[in-house]
Amino acid sequence: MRDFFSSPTAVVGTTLLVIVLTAALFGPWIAPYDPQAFHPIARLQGPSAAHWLGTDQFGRDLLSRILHGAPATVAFGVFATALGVGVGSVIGVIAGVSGGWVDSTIMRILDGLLAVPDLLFTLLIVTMLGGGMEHALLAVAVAFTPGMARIARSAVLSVRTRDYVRAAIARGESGFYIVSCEVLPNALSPIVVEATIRVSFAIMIGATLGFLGLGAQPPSTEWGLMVAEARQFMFRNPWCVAIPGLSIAMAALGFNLFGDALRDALDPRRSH
Amino acid sequence: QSATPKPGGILKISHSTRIATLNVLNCSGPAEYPVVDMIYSGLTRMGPDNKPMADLAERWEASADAKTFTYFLRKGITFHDGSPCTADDIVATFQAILNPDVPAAARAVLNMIDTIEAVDATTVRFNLKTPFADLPISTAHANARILSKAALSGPREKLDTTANGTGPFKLETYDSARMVRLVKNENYYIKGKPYLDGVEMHLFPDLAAESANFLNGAMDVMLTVQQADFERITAANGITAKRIPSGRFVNVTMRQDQKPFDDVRVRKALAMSVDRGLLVDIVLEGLGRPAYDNLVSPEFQYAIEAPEIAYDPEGAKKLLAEAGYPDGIKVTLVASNRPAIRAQVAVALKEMAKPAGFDIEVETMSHDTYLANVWMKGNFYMGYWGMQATEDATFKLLLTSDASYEDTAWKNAEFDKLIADARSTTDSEKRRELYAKAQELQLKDTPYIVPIFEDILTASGKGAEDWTIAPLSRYYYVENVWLNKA
Amino acid sequence: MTRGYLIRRLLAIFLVLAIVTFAVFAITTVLPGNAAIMILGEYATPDAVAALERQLNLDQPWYMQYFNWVAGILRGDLGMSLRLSLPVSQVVGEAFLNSALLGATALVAVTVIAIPLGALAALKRGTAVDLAIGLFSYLGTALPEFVTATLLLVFLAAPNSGIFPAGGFVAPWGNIGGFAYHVALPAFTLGLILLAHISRQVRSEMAEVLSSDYIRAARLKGLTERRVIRRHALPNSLAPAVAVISLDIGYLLGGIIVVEEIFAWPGLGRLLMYALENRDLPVIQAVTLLLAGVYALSNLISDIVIAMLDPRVRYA
Amino acid sequence: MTPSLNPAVTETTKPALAIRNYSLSYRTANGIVAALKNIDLTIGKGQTVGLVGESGSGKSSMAWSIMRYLPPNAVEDGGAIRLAGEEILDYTPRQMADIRGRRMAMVFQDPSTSLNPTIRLGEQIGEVLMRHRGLTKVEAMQEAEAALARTGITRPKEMLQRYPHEASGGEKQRVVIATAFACEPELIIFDEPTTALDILTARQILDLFNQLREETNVSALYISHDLGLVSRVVDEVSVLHKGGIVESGRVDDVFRRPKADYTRQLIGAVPNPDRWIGIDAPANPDPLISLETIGVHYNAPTMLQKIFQPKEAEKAGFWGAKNVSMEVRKGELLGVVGESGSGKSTIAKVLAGLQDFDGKLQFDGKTFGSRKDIDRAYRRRVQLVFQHPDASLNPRQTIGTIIGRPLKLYGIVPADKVATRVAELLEMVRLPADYARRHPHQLSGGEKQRVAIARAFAAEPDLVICDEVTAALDVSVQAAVAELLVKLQKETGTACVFITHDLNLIRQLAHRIAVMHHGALVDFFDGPDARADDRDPYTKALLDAVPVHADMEAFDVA
Ligand SMILES: Nc1ncnc2c1ncn2[C@@H]1O[C@H](COP(=O)(O)OP(=O)(O)OP(=O)(O)O)[C@@H](O)[C@H]1O
Ligand SMILES: Nc1ncnc2c1ncn2[C@@H]1O[C@H](COP(=O)(O)OP(=O)(O)OP(=O)(O)O)[C@@H](O)[C@H]1O
Ligand SMILES: [Mg+2]
Ligand SMILES: [Mg+2]
Ligand code: NI
Repeated sequence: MRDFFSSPTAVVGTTLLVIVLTAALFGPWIAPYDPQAFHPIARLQGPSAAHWLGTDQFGRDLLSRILHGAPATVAFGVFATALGVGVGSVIGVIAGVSGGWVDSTIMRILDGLLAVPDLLFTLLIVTMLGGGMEHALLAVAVAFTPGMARIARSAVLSVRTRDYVRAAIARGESGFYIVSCEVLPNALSPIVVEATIRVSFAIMIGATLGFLGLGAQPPSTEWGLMVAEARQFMFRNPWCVAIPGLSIAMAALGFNLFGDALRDALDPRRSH
Repeated sequence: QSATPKPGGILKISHSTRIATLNVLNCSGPAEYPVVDMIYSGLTRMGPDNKPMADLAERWEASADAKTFTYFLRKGITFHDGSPCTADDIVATFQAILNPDVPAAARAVLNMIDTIEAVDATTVRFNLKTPFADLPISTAHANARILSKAALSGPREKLDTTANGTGPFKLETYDSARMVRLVKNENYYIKGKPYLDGVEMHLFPDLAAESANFLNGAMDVMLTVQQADFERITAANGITAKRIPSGRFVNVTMRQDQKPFDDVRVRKALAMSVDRGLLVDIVLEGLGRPAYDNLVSPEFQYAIEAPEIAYDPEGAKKLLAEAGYPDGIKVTLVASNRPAIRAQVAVALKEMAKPAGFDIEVETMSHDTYLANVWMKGNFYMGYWGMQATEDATFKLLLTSDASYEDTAWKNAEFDKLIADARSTTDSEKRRELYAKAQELQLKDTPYIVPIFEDILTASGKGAEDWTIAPLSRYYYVENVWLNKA
Repeated sequence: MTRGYLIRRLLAIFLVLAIVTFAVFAITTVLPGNAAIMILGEYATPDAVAALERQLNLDQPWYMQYFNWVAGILRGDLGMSLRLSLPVSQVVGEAFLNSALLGATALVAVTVIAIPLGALAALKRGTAVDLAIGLFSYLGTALPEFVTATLLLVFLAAPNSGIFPAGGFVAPWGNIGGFAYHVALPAFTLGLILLAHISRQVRSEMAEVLSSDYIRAARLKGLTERRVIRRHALPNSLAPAVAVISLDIGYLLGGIIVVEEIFAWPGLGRLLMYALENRDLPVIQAVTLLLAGVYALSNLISDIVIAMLDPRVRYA
Repeated sequence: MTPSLNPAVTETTKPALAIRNYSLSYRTANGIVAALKNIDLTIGKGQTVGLVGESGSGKSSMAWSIMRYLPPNAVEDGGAIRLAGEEILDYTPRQMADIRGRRMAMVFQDPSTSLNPTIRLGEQIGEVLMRHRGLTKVEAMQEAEAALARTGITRPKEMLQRYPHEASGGEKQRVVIATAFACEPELIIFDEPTTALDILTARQILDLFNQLREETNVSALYISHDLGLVSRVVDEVSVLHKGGIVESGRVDDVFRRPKADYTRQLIGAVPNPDRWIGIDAPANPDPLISLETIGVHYNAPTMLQKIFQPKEAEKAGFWGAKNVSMEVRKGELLGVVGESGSGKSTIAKVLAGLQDFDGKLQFDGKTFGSRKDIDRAYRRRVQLVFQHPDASLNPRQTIGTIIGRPLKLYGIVPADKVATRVAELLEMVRLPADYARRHPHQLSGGEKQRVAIARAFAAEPDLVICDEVTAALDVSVQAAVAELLVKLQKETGTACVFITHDLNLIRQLAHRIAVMHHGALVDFFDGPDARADDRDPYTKALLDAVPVHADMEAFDVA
């Protein structure tokens, strides 16, 4: 762990992540105002003592909205990824462990799904389901599944031929033991690293959907939607675009940096 | 106005929604109307003063019982392809509009027509089933422009991408993804007009990009200015920004055959929970007027002044309690996400009505889902309507029992009768009385909450003179526009 | 890389496309609403909707629609756009060309910039240069396109500081300057994320190559640093970069949706959004087909390029 | 052969390389680590000096210092390195680039990583010539062809067009050597040039080196940890231990009359085929397990392929082992030798039930016709130890868990006794009991291998298969592991199949030896009969390749 924090990437990434996650977990409690409350006299203001990050067109407090939006935005990324990674990993592990025709059938299907670009895939699913946060979440998860399954499978495959797994097979261990005690713990790190980085993608896709009007819907405080709503006012009060925009960037950056640092830290070539 | 118009030049108009079709019979896009307005002429046309004016018909006569109308066409009008435009084309056009197999948006305002006949090459007679004094306004409907008989008998899809009209401009290129270019019709029936050599309609789906291009002079006219941008654009050098008061409104639909809006007290309570002045300020940036639930705005000839409804959450709360909801009401208000104003009003309403005990959950959804699932079906949602040409059109649109979009289930036989009577009356004073009564009936029952009237905002840049829009929108008079560039 | 392999890959692509279109068709038909409703909007009357549905053949069951569509495809006819009343091939064809121009510009520019940038960072590992490039890349990957695009619009294209036009499209034929002027901002927006992605990939790959035995051997042969980098290190770091680029094309295909919307670029992305909103099924189908096809093909091409770059890679 | 290479022309006034009082250390996270201390080393013109020492003693660091190619964290603490009298410590990087490849060259351990995989071999030789001798591309290619021809490659022209992966290990090393000799340098450094090659190829490379050295009269520094090998090629030798030279002198002197204790220790670790360290042959030669016409077909054609593409199916795949029959007796140690890829591990995998096979396996009266038949009981009684200790221990489990697993799995001891038994087993392999709490990465290679052995013996098996268990280890550690195995065999009476390519080692241990070549069993004989006349020619070649200096054979440390 000390090693981990010796890289600036890890320090910056972790710091950003802590900030973002704190906001996501406690945001609604530390917000100074009701995020939906109007302050008609203080519309479209820049930062001030009363409103630290300024206000939007209804005079709603931006800081409070950002803090309330954090769970929506970040949790969206985390849950969508968790779902996609979870299902994808299960599929990938099944494919990797069973091999043979099961593997090749699953892989062919995944190849097919992978042929559709992520955002396009998400977009199609979202429109099919009719927009909205939950549907966007599901769509991102589904879009992530084939890629994750691939990664999980290759992680499993690379572990599966390791000597310690072969030793377990030679000992006559049960399949369950081999998968759960020998293969999975060692295949986990690439999956975790990829998952961390994908959270940042998910956050960005979620925000993009919000922006396109297919994700979160007013009066939600999701950050992408906040950018979309505030764009009309960007010349009058650039803050109301910049703040949610930078918040997205911060969250994405945090997960990105953290994932990269994690990858470096878990890289066997570095740990020797 | 000050200088005399100079001919020549290409006018560049920016807009933000696609021109998906040129089919004048059923086009509905905000940017489609100016194009059809330039390409096609109607029998009559709505003027900037909201009165019918002559277009292809020089003049018209109504019978005393308002059941027969005769229109007299100008002489020697030709279509863009050079063929003459005669009474036969007029008859063919209106027959197409009335044909149930043809998707035509103007049918709703013309369905009182019984038969149309060409008396001679330049005279057309309309025989109505019921008396209808406002026929010249209905024939001015933006979707009732005159097509050639040949075009109507050809494959209908061709109307989507080609156009052969009698208007001041001819279609040159049609690229729905980018730009539509029109060129001057040298044979327009008004000599010397149009002044412009051509008009280009440029599509900018992103509003910020649109305003940027307008402000830096790449575009001459910005078809629609957003409220948020109006101040900035007005302030810019050389820009003429126009604010045209209009009867365009946002409304809250409340179904009256279902709880809780079956009780007029609940509707009234909600009406009292809307701070209309504030709504104008924060949603329209002050560019509109508060409305007090009357569907008819002051622009209309027979509009009555609706009594002001003060923002009174306390009173509303009491009223709710009386209606049997002492602990308030929880309801879900659905809004389509397009245009944004619906959701904005809904969100504002949620906050404003909170103190009165309305716990409103706003559900915003994409427009397609809204159209398919909620519109005309839901019990509490946001509507948004452009100004209609007449009181009759407005009421027939939403409120009479046989209205096209009767979505509140508010049925009132007395109201229906008043509207029917007004239709067949040609006497102006009498009609005023009838419409006043109708409006009072409506206000008493509050079938809709109409909180604001929205102004139409447009702007023209340096050198683009005499650009204007009618309050009804859909009418633009581009033949009068000219470029005053050095 | 044998012929058999290529044929198998191409067949696989066709299969995938068939599955994709069927899925999209099935998906779109369970959607509420249809093109007729969308065309006529709120101001339409039910009888007008019904009339339009009949005209557009939307009153047929969905499998018949799909069947007709497939039959059309096999005859080389993509059908008519429901919303635009134009042949799909025309609408999609033009949009595709425009998107391809934008995408290719972004991709070429990015590749040309990202590869040297990544190589530079690897060579200067641990220095300020590396740090600067790293920061830039991270920021690039963390800013969603709509944020980047908005910022660019405010700062580089706002009327006051109008260095660049705020969107719009000029075809390059005969007006290459105008094209470059208009393509700059959208291409930059699109490219930013890819730039970061590719340069990071090149950097890590290059760093690995630079620490390899054969680079050490090359240096110990006394070769000039130039030759070591250009002939020995770079080509070996490129194969993975190519793989990333081909994956990024998938990303690009998604990215154009937002970028085209904001910068008024009349391409496939915008067309798709429009078609989705309007339930213009034939157009949705064609666009998806095209995007998936391009993506699959780009993967195939990248595999071929990788095989050319790295003689060890052989596909059979 | 160009005239300048004539030995008569070279002068012998100044030594080719002189290192004086040179020290080097590395900055690491744990502070400064000294890698070389006060080194003095002289290589005369035309002389070859050997540098020996265990892993980590600083041999490679020495090479890098001479080539002036040090990692950024290296710190030089003074001294002098002179190439033909010139102080190269003061050279600028530019000057160094100029003399590298021209005046001094280097050959690395692993030819497969020191050649650029994406460049044709011809270009990789030619570029040096173009750089240092200013030849044109065409000339360089001709010269490269000549250089390759000198290294004994049969079709040099064709080889120039190949990529590294299209050449065998031996061929690649020849290319590297040809490159090193291309510009007729004054000094060549060989850093363990044969370690990565199999035994026969290594022998050829060694011969090549001797031949070229004689032809060119180049000076050379030959680095190796293999004393036997060094004694074959060098004139003088320096012994490096923990960064310092503990002894140097003529190779005969150093090896016959070692002065330093460390040298003595090193020599003792060299396997000597005449010094038997194994256990006595078991009294009753009952077979424990027998293989009957075992065949392994890798990437065998599928059923579909056989039906639809019978022609291609015939060629598909690769026979890792074919028609192998032999038996292992109770309690014996059976050696299996053969060059790399000869099928040794394949047989090990078959025995361990990891590989599908044709033929039959008989064990304790039971017959197994396929891998799927193999039962738990068999698996308990036959245990496998892998070559790479790093890979065979799950990095996420503790040593205690790893060794305890077979105990639990087979129920060897009651659950509450597992910990005690683990401690006993650790003690058996001479490891402290508290290692049970450690993770594999906290152990050295040799220690890890002991853990792997302890795990195998934990199952109380009848047969342990050791697949090159010493190959990845240092010389001195190798000997210790081999001895440990013998000790365990003595204590438990377990039979052992010991796979190796080190013939010297196997002749010290094995009762019987099986020789494999290209998947077939070519020879099978009793240990002492290794030198018998009726041996297979392949066996003879293997024995001849073993790098043992004639003088060393007579030498005995005991
Ligand atoms: N770049 C470095 N940074 C820190 N320590 C190093 C570095 N390179 C080598 N060392 C340390 O210096 C010592 C000598 O290493 P060197 O590689 O010279 O040994 P060697 O004799 O060549 O070993 P081997 O036989 O394993 O190749 C070792 O302890 C090694 O860990
Ligand atoms: N899983 C596999 N698939 C295909 N070929 C294989 C496989 N495993 C081994 N081979 C091939 O079978 C042959 C015999 O391999 P094996 O591992 O038994 O050799 P070995 O004698 O153990 O060699 P080494 O000394 O290098 O370990 C080799 O040519 C190898 O390339
Ligand atoms: Mg070394
Ligand atoms: Mg082996
Ligand atoms: Ni051989």
